[in-house]
Order: sequence, then structure tokens, then C-alpha cells
Amino acid sequence: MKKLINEPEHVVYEELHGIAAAHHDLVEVCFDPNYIVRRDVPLKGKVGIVSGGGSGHEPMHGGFVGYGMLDAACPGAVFTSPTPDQMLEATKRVNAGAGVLHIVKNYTGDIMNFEMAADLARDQGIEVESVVINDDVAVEDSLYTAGRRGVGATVLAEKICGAAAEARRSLKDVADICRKVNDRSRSMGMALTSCIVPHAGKPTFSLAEDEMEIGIGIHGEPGRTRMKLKPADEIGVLLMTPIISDLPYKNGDEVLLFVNGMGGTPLMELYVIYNRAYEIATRNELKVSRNLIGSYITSLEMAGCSITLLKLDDELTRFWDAPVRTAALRWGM
Amino acid sequence: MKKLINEPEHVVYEELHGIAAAHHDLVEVCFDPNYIVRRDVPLKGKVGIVSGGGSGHEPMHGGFVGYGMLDAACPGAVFTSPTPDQMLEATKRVNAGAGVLHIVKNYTGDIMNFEMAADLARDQGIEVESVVINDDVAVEDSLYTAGRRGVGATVLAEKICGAAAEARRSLKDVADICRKVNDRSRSMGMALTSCIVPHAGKPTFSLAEDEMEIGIGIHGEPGRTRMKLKPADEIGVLLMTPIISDLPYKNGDEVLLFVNGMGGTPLMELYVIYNRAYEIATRNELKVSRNLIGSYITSLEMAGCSITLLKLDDELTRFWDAPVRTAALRWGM
Amino acid sequence: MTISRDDVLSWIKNCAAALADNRDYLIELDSPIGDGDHGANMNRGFQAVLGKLPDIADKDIGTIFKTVGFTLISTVGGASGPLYGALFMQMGAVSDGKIELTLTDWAEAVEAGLNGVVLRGKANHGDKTMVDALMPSAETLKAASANGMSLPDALRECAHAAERGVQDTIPLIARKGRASYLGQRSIGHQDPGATSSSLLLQAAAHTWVNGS
Amino acid sequence: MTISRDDVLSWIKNCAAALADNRDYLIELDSPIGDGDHGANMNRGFQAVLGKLPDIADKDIGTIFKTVGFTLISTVGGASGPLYGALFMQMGAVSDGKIELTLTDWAEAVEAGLNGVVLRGKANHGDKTMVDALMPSAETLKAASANGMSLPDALRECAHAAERGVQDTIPLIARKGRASYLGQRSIGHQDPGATSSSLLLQAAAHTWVNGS
Ligand SMILES: Nc1ncnc2c1ncn2[C@@H]1O[C@H](COP(=O)(O)OP(=O)(O)O)[C@@H](O)[C@H]1O
Ligand SMILES: Nc1ncnc2c1ncn2[C@@H]1O[C@H](COP(=O)(O)OP(=O)(O)O)[C@@H](O)[C@H]1O
Ligand SMILES: [Mg+2]
Ligand SMILES: [Mg+2]
Ligand SMILES: [Mg+2]
Ligand SMILES: [Mg+2]
Repeated sequence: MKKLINEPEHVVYEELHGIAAAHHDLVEVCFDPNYIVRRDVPLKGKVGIVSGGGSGHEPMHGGFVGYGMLDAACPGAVFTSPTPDQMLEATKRVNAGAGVLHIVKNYTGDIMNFEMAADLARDQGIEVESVVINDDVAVEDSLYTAGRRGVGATVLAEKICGAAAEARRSLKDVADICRKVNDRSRSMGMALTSCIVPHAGKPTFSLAEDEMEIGIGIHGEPGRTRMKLKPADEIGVLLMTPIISDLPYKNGDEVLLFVNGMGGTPLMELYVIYNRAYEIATRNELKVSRNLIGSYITSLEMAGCSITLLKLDDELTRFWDAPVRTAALRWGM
Repeated sequence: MKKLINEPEHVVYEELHGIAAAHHDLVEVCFDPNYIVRRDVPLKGKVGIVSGGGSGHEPMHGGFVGYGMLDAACPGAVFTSPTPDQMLEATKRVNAGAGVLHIVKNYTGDIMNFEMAADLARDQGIEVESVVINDDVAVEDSLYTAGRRGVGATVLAEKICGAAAEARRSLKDVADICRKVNDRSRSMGMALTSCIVPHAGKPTFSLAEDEMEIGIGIHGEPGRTRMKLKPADEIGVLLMTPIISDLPYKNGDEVLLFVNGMGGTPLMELYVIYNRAYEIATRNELKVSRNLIGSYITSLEMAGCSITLLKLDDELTRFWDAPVRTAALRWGM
Repeated sequence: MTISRDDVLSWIKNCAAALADNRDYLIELDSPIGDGDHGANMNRGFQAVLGKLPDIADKDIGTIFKTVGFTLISTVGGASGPLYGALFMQMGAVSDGKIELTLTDWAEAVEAGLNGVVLRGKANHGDKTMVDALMPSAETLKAASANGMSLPDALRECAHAAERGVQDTIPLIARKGRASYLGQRSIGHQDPGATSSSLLLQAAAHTWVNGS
Repeated sequence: MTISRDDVLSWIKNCAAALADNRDYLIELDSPIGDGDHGANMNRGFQAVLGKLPDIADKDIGTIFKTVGFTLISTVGGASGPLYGALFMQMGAVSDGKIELTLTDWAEAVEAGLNGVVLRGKANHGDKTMVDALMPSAETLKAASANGMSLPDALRECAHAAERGVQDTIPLIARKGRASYLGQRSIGHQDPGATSSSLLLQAAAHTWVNGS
């Protein structure tokens, strides 16, 4: 295992100290329980937005704490959902009386831990709404699975809901917007390599030099199918086809095209994939009017990418364009 | 070789098309000769800033074209300096009569190709100044080497000079500021893995599972020494010590601390390194008043990092803080 | 023959030891059909539990179990944190005020714990989860208590039932948790959560039959 | 015996073929002490040159060389682009208007080319660069021309000198270009640029002695 770390058990702790040292103008990092919170909360009249999940997906979620996005992020151990006390403390801290939205990715662990936190917060008189993100078309959504995973749409939902909350929309409104983003987003990912969870010390799965894994999630878990490595153009088709066929797009729909790196993929390759994905979208008469390209929701050092398509409307576009100032996403200020 | 590409010979071409599709609001991508240029040039009274180098270091330089940074970037083949015709065309295109600054990293190829371009541009009546960046303390600067390589300081110089040019400083001023940034910057890098040049198909060098390479550049070239893999804390010392001892810092000096990923390193690990580098800087009585953390000057999918320290003064801080709007670096607008 | 408070404390210590010993094994089981953290999660949780034991050594068994449950909830995370948290919280709820447990008490505690897990995780038997180890164990204990079996025999049977439950997960398709994403590809792999559940029940037999 | 314009064109084609054949070899040489692109660079450049040949087949040798030089400058990049560009530009400058070359002309052309490389790259003999192959070659040709050696013998001697120059780079410490960053660690590796220079001079002997 080759990593820039010290003891595997301390990696999240040291990372959080690094974030604290780097971004103390934006955020405060609290320990025991661990969470990253905006310096300026609670903000009068503003809905608080809290997200969280296992570590190893950086910059998500800690890198998205700041003006126009999250109020707090709760990092768990690597690939392990955080514990309810983290979300409870974060929720109490950001609540300004207008209620708190929990943005939860659809994993059994995240769901259960956030559920417990929301119950505890409600017991203390805080209004909490939870929205579950489940945009991963690689997983069949049936009674026989835990349902679709939450992947790339999480980043988009956090940005857009953050802007809505900044505009002092009500908790119900912000939650509705979050559900809209989720309903109109679809994602699909692939891996060229597995990743190594620090405390495991070995790759979670192994791929031969000529193989790739299609339909992976963001936890280094194996995907739906393994196949021979293909050129970027075919990978583009393999990812875009299930996305486009799952959501009923109409000719002329405006979309946001998000090409995401899994952590170990250079930007050069993401642009090669973007080039193809853009072409496919355009050929399908979709108008790509916004985009995001980079490693925003990752699986440690996994090589690979995911594509997310979000069907925009005026409201979503406006909130997407609104100013944001976080460690990892910043514009307009 | 596992990459999200099609034919190795087409990777730069397809990447450039991806950039064109993604950022047409900011830049125009020209082909034959290849360069990426701001849409709004030439800008009356503004010094033009052109940089360039081999591809494979993304987002540098193409990702830095836009308001407050570069006017044009010239991408060569992977790890191969661009040819003079590229810089000549870019220089002509951005020149608004106030002259053009070439920011050149100190590699034999970059120096010679930029030199030829500058001569040709001058023949056509364009005032050109060239500043060579050579901040890499891993290389001995002696008559017996090609001199220190240009690495992390390039990103800082492009940002700061971009702001100076935006403020309508003269060519001489902007070049002087560039030299100042270079004089006050020192960098050192290390690799956990080599990288694979697409057209080579094999790693440039090979490292055993328990080895690392210290003092690498940004072209996948081997570094100064190979040693057993060490914990992040010791790597922090190995990188920071030669930087701090090379430039005579005084107690209380303000510095910008730039922790850079080489392309295949997850952000989590960069924060672990930042945590250590910040601690070392602070222990040496340096005040880290600005920072940059992320993969900005890379070597394809190499795993590893580099650290750059820039001694700030009021002017440099002001230009660093000034608004910038490029694909890869954006704030204040 | 009954299970004393000290026996309960010994069991919990032995659980922690078993989970530390099997940390890497559980990680290995969680890698092909999960995300490779189950061993680290359980070990982290039970190490934290060990730290709490001195403070509660003189409390009733209900309090002890609830403290274990609460500690797991706030240190494990993932799917297993809330689930094992629920197990111990419910075991604690039915053991309130007790300072020793009969076989019947223990059978009731395990059944209550299982119900807590099912309530939280909504898994059915056969979904390839910890429920597949816990349910046959709870049933075995209940039957043993009804039939007047001796405590040692009941604990041994229960441990066997848990282990069979673990083995039975191998051919199953996962329908809950992370492994469910794999569909058919989850077949042939042993469930890590069922395995850790079985380790707890093996530890009970080991501790209370052979002495700690 | 002289070198005709067609001989020159055949030589250039054979250079392109040799560089294509040795692309991977040159990449391999450039990997341990450089950045692994020299073979790709030279091949890209000479493939572009091939595309230009039809347009200049009826031009004088000076024009042909200068076109090669110009094409290399605008397609190779890296260190080798400007250096090989200078080599051919200077070879062209002294061959202006000629439609055939004597041994003396060729010796002068190679010397002028070498000087162009040295002017641009400032390498001394022994710095572990292409100069280490080009300088002994130029000297051999000059001496052969002064001694009245036959053209075939001179070309063969020159090719040997180039090859020896390549071998001589192996024990050297690099002092110019990318390999110089390695200091002592550059010892024991053969310089890729010297190797490509030697390939050009081998191709000359091969083309003009044995016929194309
Ligand atoms: N809904 C559920 N009900 C019961 N047990 C479950 C459920 N989901 C997952 N599990 C159990 O949790 C185990 C995985 O735990 P762990 O790896 O610690 O958490 P995570 O899946 O969040 O990484 C599985 O092996 C399974 O036995
Ligand atoms: N200053 C110089 N003078 C002469 N030759 C040089 C000089 N610097 C480098 N070279 C030659 O260039 C070769 C490398 O070329 P190439 O790999 O194409 O370019 P780069 O080093 O830019 O990647 C070296 O092997 C060496 O022979
Ligand atoms: Mg997990
Ligand atoms: Mg090169
Ligand atoms: Mg797991
Ligand atoms: Mg090279």
C-alpha cells in the first residue's frame, strides 16, 4: 500500500487537522464528535444543510462547506458512514430556527445513522427534513436491493440546495428542490483500478491489466460487470447510454453534464471522456448548458470516472449559477 | 497501460476538443498550431501572458487561461515542449500593443522553443519578455546541470502576473513581478509511483512496492534519490527541509504554502501532507497566510506530491488575492 | 446455573478479543461483496466498549448492555453500527435491573436484540445479513429454554446454529446492504455481518461454558 | 563519386524509416535518464518530413535540408526539435543552390549542422548529448575529405565514429538536458539523442554506400 499517510487509524484525524489549518477562514473543524462547520452559523432565517458520509470521497463533503453550499459535513471513518452523534451535534450547531436539511446518500449505513440523528434532533425540538440521493443507474432499484446508490447527484444537490437556502427558502422548499435535483439526475461510474482502504492495506477487488469494472459505486466496491478494457469512446457510450435511457429526456432539454474523476484519474483523461460524453449528449438533442469536470466525489486513489446528467430548469440553473465559496467549489465571490 | 483514452497519438487532440466543448464561454481552442486563448483578447493596454509546455500536467497550463491569469497556453505533445509556431501564433493573437510576457519553465526544450518563438515575434515587431521559472531545489543549480527545473512556482507566477497584467502594469513590471515570484519560491517533489506516457505504454521508471522517489520533476523523470517508503510525516520533513534551508527566510515571514498532487494522489492525502507542512512552517516561525491545495501541476497519473513555498509581500499577496476566472482556478468572480 | 454480571463482562471482553483477532478476516470477507471495512468497524467499536467497562462494572446487566449498544452506535458507524447498537440496546431493555441471567433471560435478550436489528434493518431471513446468524441462534435458545435444556448445552447449540447460519449465507443472493448491489455476483461469498454475529455467540459459549 | 539530390531524398526517407523502426528503442533509452518521449518525438518529426518531400523533390539540396529543418522545428518540440532543426537548417545554409554534394560538401554540411546544434544547445563534447555522436562524425568526415578518402570509405568511417560516440556516452555524467538532473545516476545509460544522431549517420552510409 503506497499512500501519503502515517498510521491508517489516524488518517481521518490528520486530514481534518490539515483542513482546519488550511481553511480556518471558512470553516471550523470540531472533534469528538467530528464535523466541519461554517464559521458563520447559525445564520438567521437560513435553513441549515448538513451532509456527511464515510471519508475517502474528498472533496465531498468537507470541501463543500461554506457560503452557498453546506453548513456542516460529518466525516466518518474511511468508507464508513458517520455516527449519529456527529450529525446530531452538527444539526444543533447549524440550526437557526428555520430547520435543517439532511442530504443523505442511499447506503444502508448512511440512512440508518442519519435517521437516528434526525430522530434525536427532533426530540430536541429541531425541525429536520431528510432527502435521500439515489441517482446511480448501475444498481437496479427493486425490492431485492438496498436501492440505487447516491453518487454524483449529491454534489449537484448540495450546491443547488445551498443556494436555495442562502436565498432564504423554507425548509420545505429546499427539501423539495433537493428531491427535484435527485429525481432529474442519473449517474453511472466505472473503474480502471480498485482502491486500497488504508486500514485494509489491500485492494478491495482486483482487476487484471486488461480489465475494467463497469457500474461501480464510490466505496471501492465491485461494480455490476467486469469486461475487457475499452477505448474512452466506448466507455463514454457504456456510461451515457443507461443514463440517457433511464430518464425520459426530450429533445432540446437543457442538461448539466458532470464528468467526475474517481481520485486517481488525471484531468487530461476526464477531458477526453467529456469530449465524448458531450458529443453523445448533443447527438441525443440534449443541450449541455452547464458542466462540471474534476474529481469531486472520489474513491480514494481509484482510477476511473463517473458521469452524471442533471436535467435543468430555470430554477435549478439559477441556483447552480449562484455564488458559492467553499474549499473545493467556488465562484461568484 | 490503463487510461481513459483512445489512440495514444490522439489524446492531446481529443483533450483539446473536450476543453473547447467544456469552456467555450472562457476560451477558444485553436488547432494547427495548437493553443488555448482567452475569448476576449487582445485587451487594450493589457500585457499579454503566454505560457506553455508539454501536455500531461493538467490543469497547467490550459486550465489557467482566463481573466486574471494567462491569455494563452500552448500545449505540446505529452511531456514534450510545444513548438515555436504555437507560441508565435499565441503571442500574435494576444498582443494588444503592450507587449507579451512568456512564462517559461526551465527545461532545455521549453527554453529553446520559447526562445525561437520570442525571436520570431520580435522580428514581427512585438515586444516580448521571457521569464524562466526554476524553483526546484531537488536539482543542483550548477554549471554541470541544465539548472533547476521549473515546477510549482509556475502556477503561482501565472496567477500573480495575470493579476498584475489585469491591473494594467507595464510589461517590464509584470516581468519583474514574475522574476520576484520565482526568486522567492522554492519547491520539492516526490513520487510513490511512476507514470505512463501514453505513447510509451510503460512506466517511465519503476518503483518497488516499498520504495519512493524523492526530488522528482513533473515529467515522470526519475528523481534524485530512491529510498524506502516513509510515513507522511517524514516525507513532509524530506520536502520541507531543503525548501526552507535554501531560501533565507526570516522569523515572521509570511508565506504561501502550496501542496500539490501529482495527478494520482487523492485530496485526503494532500491534506495529511498539508497538516505536516503547515506544522513545520509554523515551527520555523513562518506565517502561512495563504495556501493552495490540490492537483494543479501534475505528471499524468503519478502518485505523489510536491510542496512549494512562496515568500509573500504586500504586492504579491494583493495580486494573489485578486479575482481570477479560469477553468481550474477561480475566485472573486 | 446462571450467567452472572461478571460472566457478562467477561463475555464482552472476549467479544472484543475475538473481533480484534478476526479484524483482518472480516475485512477480507467484506472486500469482495462490500467495502472492506467491517473488521475495522467492529474492532473500533469493541475497543471503545472495553474503555467503558470499568465505569459500568458495578451496574445492572441491562445498563451494561445498553452502554455497549450506545457505545457501538457512537463509534462504529456504517450499517453495522446502528444494527449492533440496536441489538445491544434491546438486549439491555429486557435485562433492566438484572444482575444475573437465566437461560430464559438470555434467550429473551437475544430475541429482543434480534427484533431490534430487524426493526432497524428490515432484513428478512435469507437476505444474506447478520439476521441469518442471529435468527437461528435466537430460535435455538428459545427452544432450549422451553425444553429445559442445560445452559451449557443451550449455549453450545446456539453457537452451532449461528455457525450454520453463517455457512448458509454463502449460496445466497444478497438483498440488503451493500452486497445487494452485486446481485448474482454476491453468490458464493460469506456474509461478514453474519460472521461477526456468530463470533459473538461463539464467544458466549466459550466464555460461559469453559469459563473465561 | 558524389551524392545526388535523389540520394539525399533517399537518405531522408531511410532516416524516417530508421527512426520509425527504432521509435520504441529510443523511448526505452529516454526513460531511465529522460522522460520517455525521444522516440515518439523523432518519429513524429520525420513522418511530417516525409509528407513534405513530394513538394521539394525538385528543389536544391539546400532547400531540401532547410525544409527538413523547418519541419522538425514545427513538429518535434522538446529539446530535440530545435536541435535537429538547427542541424538541418545549418546543413541547408551551406548547401544552398547545390544539386549534388561531394565528400567535402557533405563534411562541411555536417560540420555546419554540428555548429548549429552547439550554438543552440551549448553542449560540450562529453556532456552526454547528441554532440557526442555528431562531433566525432564531423571530424572524421573532415579528415577523410582532407586525406582524399573515397566517399564510401568516409561514410563508413563516419558511421563507426558516430557509433563509438554513442557508446562513449554510456559512462558519462550528463551535464546538459534532462539527464543532467540525475547527476551520478545518469552514469551507465546510453544517451538517446546521441543514438538518434548515429541512426541518421548509419542511414547515410547504408543509403549512399549500398544504394537505397
Ligand atoms: N439491512 C440490513 N439488515 C441487517 N444487516 C445488515 C443490513 N445491511 C447490512 N447488514 C449487515 O451489515 C454488514 C456490513 O457491515 P459493515 O461493513 O460494517 O457496514 P457497511 O456495509 O456500511 O460498510 C453486512 O455484512 C450485513 O450482515
Ligand atoms: N543542450 C543540449 N545540447 C545538445 N543536445 C541536447 C541538449 N539537451 C538535450 N539534448 C539531447 O536531446 C535528447 C533528448 O531529446 P528529447 O527526449 O526529444 O527531448 P526532451 O529532453 O525535451 O524530452 C538528449 O538525449 C540529448 O542528446
Ligand atoms: Mg462501510
Ligand atoms: Mg520531453
Ligand atoms: Mg462494509
Ligand atoms: Mg525526452
